[in-house]
Amino acid sequence: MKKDEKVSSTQMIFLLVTTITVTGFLFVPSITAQYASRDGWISVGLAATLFGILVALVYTRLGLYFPEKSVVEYAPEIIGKFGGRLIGLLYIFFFIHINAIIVREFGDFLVTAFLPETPLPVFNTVVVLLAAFVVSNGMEVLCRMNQFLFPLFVAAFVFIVFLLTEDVNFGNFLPLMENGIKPVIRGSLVPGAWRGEIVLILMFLPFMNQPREAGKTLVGAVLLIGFFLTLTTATSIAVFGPLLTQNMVFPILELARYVSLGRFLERLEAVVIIVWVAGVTVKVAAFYLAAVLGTAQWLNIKDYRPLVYPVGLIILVYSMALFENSRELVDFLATVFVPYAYLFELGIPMGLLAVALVRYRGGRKQ
Amino acid sequence: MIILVLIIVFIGIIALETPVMLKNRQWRELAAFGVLMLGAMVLTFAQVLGLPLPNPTSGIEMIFSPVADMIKNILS
Amino acid sequence: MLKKWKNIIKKVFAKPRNESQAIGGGESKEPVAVSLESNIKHLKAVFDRCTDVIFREFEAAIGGGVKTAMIYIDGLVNKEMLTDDLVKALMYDVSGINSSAPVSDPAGYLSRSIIAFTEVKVHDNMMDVVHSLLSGETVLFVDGVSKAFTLSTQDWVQRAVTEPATENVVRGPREGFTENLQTNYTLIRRRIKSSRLKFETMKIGAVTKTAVSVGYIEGIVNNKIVDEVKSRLQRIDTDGILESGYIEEYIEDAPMTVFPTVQATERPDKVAGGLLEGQVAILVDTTPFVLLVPVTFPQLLQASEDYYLRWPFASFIRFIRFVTLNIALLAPPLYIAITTYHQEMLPTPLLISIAAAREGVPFPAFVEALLMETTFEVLREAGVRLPKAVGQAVSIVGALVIGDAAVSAGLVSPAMVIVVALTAISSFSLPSYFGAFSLRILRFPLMALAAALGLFGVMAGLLALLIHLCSLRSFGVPYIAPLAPTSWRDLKDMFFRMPWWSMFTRPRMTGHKEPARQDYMQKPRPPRRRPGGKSGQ
Amino acid sequence: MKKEIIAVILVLSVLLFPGCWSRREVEDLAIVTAIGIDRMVLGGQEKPKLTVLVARPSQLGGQQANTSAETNADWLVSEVGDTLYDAERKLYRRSPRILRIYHNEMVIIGEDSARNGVQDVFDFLQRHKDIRLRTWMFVSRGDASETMKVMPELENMLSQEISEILVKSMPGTSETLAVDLRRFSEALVTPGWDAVLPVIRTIEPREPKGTKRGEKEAGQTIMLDGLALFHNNRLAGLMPPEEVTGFLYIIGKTQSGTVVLEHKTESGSISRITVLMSRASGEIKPVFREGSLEMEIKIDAEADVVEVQGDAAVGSPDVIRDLNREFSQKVKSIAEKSLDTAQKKYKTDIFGFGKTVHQKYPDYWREIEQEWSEIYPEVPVTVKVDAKIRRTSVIADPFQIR
Repeated sequence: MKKDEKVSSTQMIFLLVTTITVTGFLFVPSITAQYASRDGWISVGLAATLFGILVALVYTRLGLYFPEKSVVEYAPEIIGKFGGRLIGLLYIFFFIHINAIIVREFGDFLVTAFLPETPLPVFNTVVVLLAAFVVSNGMEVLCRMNQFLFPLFVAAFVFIVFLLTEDVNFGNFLPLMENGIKPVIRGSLVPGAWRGEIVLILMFLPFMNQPREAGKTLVGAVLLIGFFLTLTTATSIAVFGPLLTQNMVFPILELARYVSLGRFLERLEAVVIIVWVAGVTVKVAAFYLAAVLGTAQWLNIKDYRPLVYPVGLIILVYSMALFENSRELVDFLATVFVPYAYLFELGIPMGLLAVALVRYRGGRKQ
Repeated sequence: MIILVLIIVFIGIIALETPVMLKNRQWRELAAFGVLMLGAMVLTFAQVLGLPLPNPTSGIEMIFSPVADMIKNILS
Repeated sequence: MLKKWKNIIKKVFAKPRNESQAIGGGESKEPVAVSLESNIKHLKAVFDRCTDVIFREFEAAIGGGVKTAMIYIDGLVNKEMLTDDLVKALMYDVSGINSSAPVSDPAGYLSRSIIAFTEVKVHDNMMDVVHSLLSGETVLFVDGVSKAFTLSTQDWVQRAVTEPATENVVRGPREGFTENLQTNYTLIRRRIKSSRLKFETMKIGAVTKTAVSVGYIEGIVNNKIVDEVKSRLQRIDTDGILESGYIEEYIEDAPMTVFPTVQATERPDKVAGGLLEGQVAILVDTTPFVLLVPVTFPQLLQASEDYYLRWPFASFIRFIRFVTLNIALLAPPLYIAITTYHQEMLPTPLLISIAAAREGVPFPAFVEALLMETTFEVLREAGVRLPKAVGQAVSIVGALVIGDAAVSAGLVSPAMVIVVALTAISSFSLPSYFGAFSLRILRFPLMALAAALGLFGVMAGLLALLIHLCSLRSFGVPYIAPLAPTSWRDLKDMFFRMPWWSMFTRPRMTGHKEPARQDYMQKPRPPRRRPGGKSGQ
Repeated sequence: MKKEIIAVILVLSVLLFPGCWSRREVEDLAIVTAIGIDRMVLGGQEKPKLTVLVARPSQLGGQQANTSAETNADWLVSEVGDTLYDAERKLYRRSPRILRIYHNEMVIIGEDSARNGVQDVFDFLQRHKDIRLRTWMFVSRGDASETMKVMPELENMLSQEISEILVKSMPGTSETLAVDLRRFSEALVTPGWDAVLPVIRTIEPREPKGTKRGEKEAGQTIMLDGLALFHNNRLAGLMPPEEVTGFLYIIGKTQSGTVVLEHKTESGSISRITVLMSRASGEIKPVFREGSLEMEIKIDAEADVVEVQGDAAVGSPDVIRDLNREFSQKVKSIAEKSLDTAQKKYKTDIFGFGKTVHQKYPDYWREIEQEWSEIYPEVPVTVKVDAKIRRTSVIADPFQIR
C-alpha cells in the first residue's frame, strides 16, 4: 500500500469540499426545496451542518485510534475478525455503489442539459477512464489536481452568484419557518446525507501528514461545504422563489443560464458544465480510490494498481444498469438514499466507536 | 460490433496489467485481478446483451424504504 | 517469453563496444618511452592517416643540444604562442641559463625553468598523452626523458559572445553562452563570485569524450538533487554527445511526455538566477544551451527579463503571458467546440456574423481549423529553416497570401483566420521556445476532441492533461510545484512578480536548505524629513 | 508512463470512434429570434399555432451584407400542431436548416390564446431546454402571427426592434413593465400574486412607411401599449399605458416618465407644468385596523421640472412647495386609478397584495388563502404619497416675453 504518499490537511479539506459540493450544488437545492420550501437554506445551512459536525467528530475520534490504518483494516481489530471483515466488505460495496450513482448523475446531467443526442455510455466511459487515470497515479496526484482546480471552482461559483445579486429578492425567504420546524428537518436529511460523504476520511485518514489535525480538517470541510451549498440554495430561492426552484431539476444550471451582464455575457451554463465535469472527475476518482484501496486492503494485497481497471468496469456497468430513468435516480436520492447513507455515514462508525471506547478505555496498546 | 470492441478492450487491459504482476511474482494480486476482471467481464456482457443484472439498488430499496417511509411519517 | 525477447533485443542493440578500438589504439596504458624515436613512432601509429596532427622535431639548446619533438593538432592550438614561447625558448635558450651545463633532472628543469607556460602537465603514459593531444594541448617529448609534457595551448576558432538567439530581452544583459565550455564557466563565474559555486566535470561519450559539467552552489542546492544528477549523467553510455539535447533525453524523469522536464537556456543570467534558487546547471561543451534542473512548469513561463523590469510591469506581463498561454492552447479547440456544439454561448449578433461568414465554406469547422493550423505550422517551419534574411519575409508573405487567398476563394472563413493568427501570435509570446512546442502539439488532439464532443471533449482533454501534469516530476520536484502542492509564499513569484524586497525566501522546492534569500524590511522608505524641506531645523 | 499513453489513446479512440452526435455547423442552423404562440380552430379542434422569426445570416453581418429591401432580414414561418412542441417539429418540414431556439429573445402570446389560459404554454416554455428564463414575454393584441408580420423600422430584425423598445426606450416613459419568463412564472405559481405582461400591438402610422418617403404606402409598425393583466392563468383585461404608470409607482418600478401638473398662479391663470420623474419607490404594507385587513401603500417620488406652459414662477421655493402638494395629489390619483382598474374592475392581484400578507401574517394567510380571490377586491387600500420636486432644470422662472 502506498502509504508513503502524504497530503496536507489543506489538500484534504479541498478534496472533501470538491467531492461533496460538486454533486450537492446540483441536486440539493431542488430536493431540499421540495420539502422545506423557502426555508431550504436553513435546512442546508444549519441542520445539515450540525449533522456534518457530529459525524466529523465521530470519524476523528474513531480514526485517531488507528491513524495509520483505514476502516477496512481496523474494523476487524475492534469488533473481531468476522464482523470486521463484513464491515469492510460493506464499505467497499458502499463506495462502489455510490460511485456508480455519481457516474450516473454525471451522465444524466450532461445528456439532459448539454448534449442530448450523445448516448449516456460515452459520458460515463470518459469520466471513469479519467478517474482511472487519476487513481492509478495515486492519492497525491488526486489531491494536487484538485488543489489546482479548486480555486477555479470557487471563482466560477462566486462569479455566477455575484452576477445574480441584481436579481436577488430577499422577500422570497419570508415567512420564516411557516410550517414549523418539521419540514426544515425533513429537508435537511438529504443535504445531511451528502455532507456525510466525508465518510471518505475513514479510508483517507492514513494519507494525512498530520492525522492529529483530522478533527479541525473535517470540521473546516463541513463548514465550507455548508457555506457553498447554503449559498447555492439561498441564491436559487432568492432569485426564482421556492415554487420554481422545487420544480426545476437543476436550479444551479438555471441560475447560470439566467445570468446576464449587459446582454453580452449571457448563457453561462457552460461554466457550470466545465466546473461540473472537472469536479465530478475528482469526486468519482476519490470514491474510486477509496473502493480500490479498500478492496486491496480487504484482500490483503500490497499494490492496488491491478485492481483499478476491473473495479472501474464494474462501476461503469452499474452506472448504466442501476436506474431506468432520470426520475428514479432523483427519487432514490430523495428517499431511500437517506437511511442507506446514514447507516454507513453514522450508524456503523458510531457502533465501531462505541465498541472502541469500551475496549480501549485505558488507551490503546500500541 | 460492440462485443468485438469490448473484447479488444478486455484483452488490452489484461495485456497491460498481467506482465507486470507476472514479472514481480505478485500471485495474490494476480488472483485478485483475475477474479475481479472475470466478474467485470461477466457484468459487462450481461449489460450489453440485455441480460438481467443483479441490481443492488432494488435490494437497498427493499431494506430501506420502510425506514424512509417512517421518516416521512414522523416529519410530515 | 519476455526474457527471450529481452535477450534478443540485447543482442541486436547492445553490441559490446571496445573503447580502445573506438579511440584508435592509444588506449593501452603503455608508459612513455625513454627514446624519442619510439614515442614518435607510437604516436604516428596512433594517428595514422590523421593529416591534421603535426609532428615537429628539433634540437633544444639545453644540455648541449637535446632532440625534442613537439606534437599538436593543427587548428586546435595557438601557433604563435607555440613559436614564441616554446620553440624559441628551447632553440635559442632565451632564459640565458648556462645551456651547456649538464642537467640532473631534465624533466623538472624543463618544466620549472624553460617552458614559459602557465599550465604544464607531466604524463608518463601514452593514453593520457593521446587524450591531451586530442583536447588541443601540445605534447613535448624530450629524448632521454621518459615523460611527456603537455602544454595548454588550446586556441581554436570560436564564436564571440553574442546575444542569444532564442531568448531576447529589452532590458538585461545581452550576453549569451557560446560553444566553448571555458567561456561559459567565465560567464557564470563573473556573475557569482563565490567559492561555493562548484563545477564538477566529467567526460561523456565513448568517442566524443564531451566535457559535461555540473554546476551548483553548495549550501543552497539540495545535495540529493546534485547526487541524482551526477548518477544519472554517469549512467549515460553512448558514442557521442553533440548537444545538450542528447543529455536532456537521457536524464529526464518522464521520457514519454511532451512537456520539457529539463530547462534549456542560452542566458547566463538565467542560469545564475537558477543556481541562486537552488537549481543545478549542466553545461555541455560545444553547445551554448545549458540545462537547468529541476524545473517546474510555471518556470517555463518566466523570462529572465521579468526580474529586471519594475515589478508592476513584470506582473502585468506575466498576466498577459498566462492569457496567451491559454489562447495558444485553447483558441482553436474552443472555436470548434463553440461554433459546432454550443452556439448558444455566443452573443446573437456574433453568432449571426459567424454564420454569415461561414456560408459557402465547404469544410466543417474542424477540417477548416486543421487546414489552417497545419498551414501555419508548415510556414513557421519553413521560416526557421530558410536563411535568416529571407525567412521572416517568406513566412509573413506566405501567411498573408495564403490567408487572404483562402478567404477570398471561400475555402476558409475569416473568423477562422483570425483565430489561427491569434493562436500563432500567442504562442510566440511565450518566453520558453521549448515549452511552447508542447502547446503546439497538444493543440491538435484537443481540436479533435472538440470536434468529437464539444466543450465536454475539450474539458476531458484538459483534465487528462492536468492529471498528467500533476503526475510529472522533475528530479523529485512536482512539475506544477508552487500551484499544487501550493506554497503560498512561492506564489509571489508565479502569477505576479512581487517586488524583490518582498521575496524573502528561495523557492521551497529547490532552495529549502538555506531558505532565506535576503533580510526583511528592505522596502525603500522615504526619509523622515526631506533634506531640503522647510520643516527641518 | 506507458500506461498513461495507452490510456490517452484509449480515451481519444473511444471519443473519436463514433463521435459527433450533436455536431451542427453554424451555417446549418436556423436561429430563431422570436416565437409567437396562437390558438386556432382547425377541423373543429382547438390547436396551437407556433410562429417563429428566423434570422437570415446572409442578410445581416458578414462582408457582403447588402441589406437591400429585397429580402427580409428575418424569415417568418408558422405551423399548426397538436401541441406546441409538435408544432415546433412540424416547422422542420419547411426549414432547410435546423431550428435552434436558444437565441430566442421573446415569446409573444396571442390575445386569444392568453384569454384561454396559459397553463399549456407555460409548461412548454419551462420544460423546453433551449428557452431561457430571461426571455421577454408579451401579449399581442390580436394574433401573434399577425403582429409578427410587421417590418421593423430602424433595426434589422423585428425581435431586435421590439426588445430595444422594451428595454431601452420604454423606461423613459414608465408606461410598461419589462417582464421576463422568470417573473411571469413566479407570478403565475405564487399564491396571492397575479401576472402581468406588456401588450404589443401594431398600429398604422400616419407617417409614410417604408423606403420611399414620398409616396405614402399602407404599412404597419409596432408599439407597446400598456399591460395585460392575468387572473390565475387567464388574461383578465388590459390596462392602458397611463394607468400602468400608477401600477409601477405602487410596485416601485418607476424609472422615468412625465407627469403634467396644473398650477393656479397668483394671477389666476393656470400653468401646465411638466415634471420628469427621477426617482420613485413604492412599498406595500398589510396592516390590521380594527381586526380587518387593510393595505397601506406608500410612494416616494422625486422629479424635476422640465417644462412650464404659463407663468408659474417655479424658481420660488414657495411655488415648489405648492407644486409638491399638487404633485403628490396627482401621483396618488394615478395610483388609485390603476388600483381601481386592477382591483375592482378585473379583480386581479397584480400588486402581490396576497404575497405581502403571506410574508407578514403567515398564520392569517393560511386561513384566508382559499378565499383570497373573493376577499381581494374588497380590501381597503390607502395610498400615501410623498412627492417632491428637486430641481428646475437649467433655467429657473419662465421667461417673460414682452
